[in-house]
Amino acid sequence: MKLGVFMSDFKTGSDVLNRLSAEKLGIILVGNGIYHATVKDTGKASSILDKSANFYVLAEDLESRGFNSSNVDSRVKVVTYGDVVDLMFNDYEKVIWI
Amino acid sequence: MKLGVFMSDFKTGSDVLNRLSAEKLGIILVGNGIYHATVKDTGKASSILDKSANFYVLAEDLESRGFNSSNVDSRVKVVTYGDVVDLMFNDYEKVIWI
Amino acid sequence: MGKLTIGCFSSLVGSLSLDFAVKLSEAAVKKGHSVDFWVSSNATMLSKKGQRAFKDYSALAKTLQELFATGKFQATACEACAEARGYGKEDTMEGWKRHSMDWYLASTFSADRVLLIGGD
Amino acid sequence: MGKLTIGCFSSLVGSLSLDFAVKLSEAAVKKGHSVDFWVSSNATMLSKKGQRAFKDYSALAKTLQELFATGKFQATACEACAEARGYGKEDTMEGWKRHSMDWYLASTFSADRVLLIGGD
Amino acid sequence: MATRRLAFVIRSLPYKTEASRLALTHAIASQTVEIYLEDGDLVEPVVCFIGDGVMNCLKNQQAMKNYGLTSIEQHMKNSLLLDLKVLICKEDLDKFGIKEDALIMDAEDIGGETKAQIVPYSEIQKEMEAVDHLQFF
Amino acid sequence: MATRRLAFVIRSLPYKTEASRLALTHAIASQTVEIYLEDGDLVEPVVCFIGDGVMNCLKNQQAMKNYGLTSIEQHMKNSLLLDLKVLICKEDLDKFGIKEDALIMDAEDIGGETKAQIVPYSEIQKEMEAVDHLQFF
Repeated sequence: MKLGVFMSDFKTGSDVLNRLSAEKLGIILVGNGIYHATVKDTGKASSILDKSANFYVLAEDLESRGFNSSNVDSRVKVVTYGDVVDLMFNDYEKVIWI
Repeated sequence: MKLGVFMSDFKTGSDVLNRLSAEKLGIILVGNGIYHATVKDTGKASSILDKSANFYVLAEDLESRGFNSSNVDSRVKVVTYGDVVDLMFNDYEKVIWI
Repeated sequence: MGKLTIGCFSSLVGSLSLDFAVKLSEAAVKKGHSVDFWVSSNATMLSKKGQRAFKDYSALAKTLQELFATGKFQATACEACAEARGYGKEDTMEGWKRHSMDWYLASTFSADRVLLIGGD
Repeated sequence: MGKLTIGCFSSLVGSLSLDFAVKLSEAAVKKGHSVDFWVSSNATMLSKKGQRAFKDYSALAKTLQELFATGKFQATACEACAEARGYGKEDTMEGWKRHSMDWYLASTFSADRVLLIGGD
Repeated sequence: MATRRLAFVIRSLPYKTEASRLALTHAIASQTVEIYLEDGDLVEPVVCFIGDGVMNCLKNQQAMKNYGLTSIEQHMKNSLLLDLKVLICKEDLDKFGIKEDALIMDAEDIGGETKAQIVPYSEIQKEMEAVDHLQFF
Repeated sequence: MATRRLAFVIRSLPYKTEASRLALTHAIASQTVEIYLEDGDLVEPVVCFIGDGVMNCLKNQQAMKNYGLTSIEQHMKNSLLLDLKVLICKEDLDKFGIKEDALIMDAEDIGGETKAQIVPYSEIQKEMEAVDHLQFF
């Protein structure tokens, strides 16, 4: 399946994400999920970025928390709400929120 | 200080708890904190029970989730709401909820 | 153009998840899609009439009214969830419907995409 | 006998934290202590009049009325938090007061114990 | 005449949030959905418990006694009574050392005939691929 | 005439919940508490950021632009403007690699004179011991 996952938290949900498998996987970092794209804990980027997937982060949620695209890990693409709608309808058949 | 800590979650809060130091420390497991007293993950009891503290678990929250005192780790004492009130007023000067 | 059904169970203020859901609806409608919006549990607060707008809180009433006006957006609150919180029919913001949970299930039947935003 | 001030910021249904706070108040009053109870944010839902009791939801109105009757329990909801959620004065359950946040701070001044239950 | 299949995947612990309760009550609501649909059209739910979510399936939940609240156990039984497909992840049960006899596996006491099934995660993954829409609670 | 000291310890990330916002607005409310108290009596707050909570202290929060919502940044500045004591845990900043110039350290732009202080966790522990009541957000 082509699965889009909204990742909305920083501390929980990785266990669920790690087990998911999909032919095509997109991970959209929203809400406090944006810290996965921006924060290094003792120098190390979030382990979820090691998953084989396309990564996106919502610009509005990034900016609200004091970050901008220059803080974002190179594996992650910054997107807007409009882009998210297109991803949902064009790139993924199923979408979940964790 | 004499500190009572209400631990209300299973997945978060351990980082905060680990750093706290107190001359006398009481940890009262409530809500989803009760899983620390009852659940072994791959055979291992929750690491918070290794902390040097007095441990309590609220009977009502234990029972609501399908457990009883026979499931509780031997380091943890089962208490009622009335007992909790006495602990708060008699044994600890400050109380926090995490 | 497609149909998106959003189920939202999060609380009004304190979690920005409802803001996310409303902004996503706005973006979808702007691109010509239609949106069914279901609120259950604490998210039924979104359907409450007379929320006062403070700058410390997200105020979504105006955006919702604009969305209703497009004709491509319908929103329904879980009736029992609302009643349990003391919101009667007369407390419901204009444009909102109240139904039981089967409305949400029925909406997913014809949806191209379903997004359930589950909990705080 | 002591005074306990409880601040509760959690939501009504969905989190049992408010149930905990009310049950703790009950136990404290039963032992002769007095309790000041402050609700802010989503917990202001607790002060809403007319909540219908369903078995799927915790219904705390009755316990609160019994607590008020003891004279050892007072409860206050954050006024701005309530207004932001569309609860006017007329929506407030009997026995409850509405004040700004300084009421809570003042209550802690003379409290022997303060328990802040912070968030969902 | 068509059937749309919806998965309700429960990964949350009970009671802290309403997530698991809402998953079950919404899944059950599929039974009355025809009032909104054409004749013969159906919405068919499958309920899956994974991760911490398996704790929802423990027997003897005393939420009514202690908090005056319908237990998740009761909702599980109602789901089975209405013949909903309920899957519980075997690996997660094993991880927590939970045995089948500790679980709500049937609703025989209220006249139900359908049983919950303990299955490997791979079976749940297959269901997630087979359904039309996925929801995580 | 007495002073009661209250600690507001913020360990939560901003925006997902209202926790950090409420901590700051309640701490600020200490400034008007005298209407309920005897002359000369005071409630004095100290605000401490630990763990993930240090993320609340980042500059350039665009919550107003994106969500029409007062930012936590604004509440931080209001706290400093009112001369509240604000402590930020050094070890946690180091852990996340956050430098002082990325933080809201003062409210000079709105006329404030008090600065936030970056201190080791041991200092925060001392505050927790010194205050009359502790609250974790």
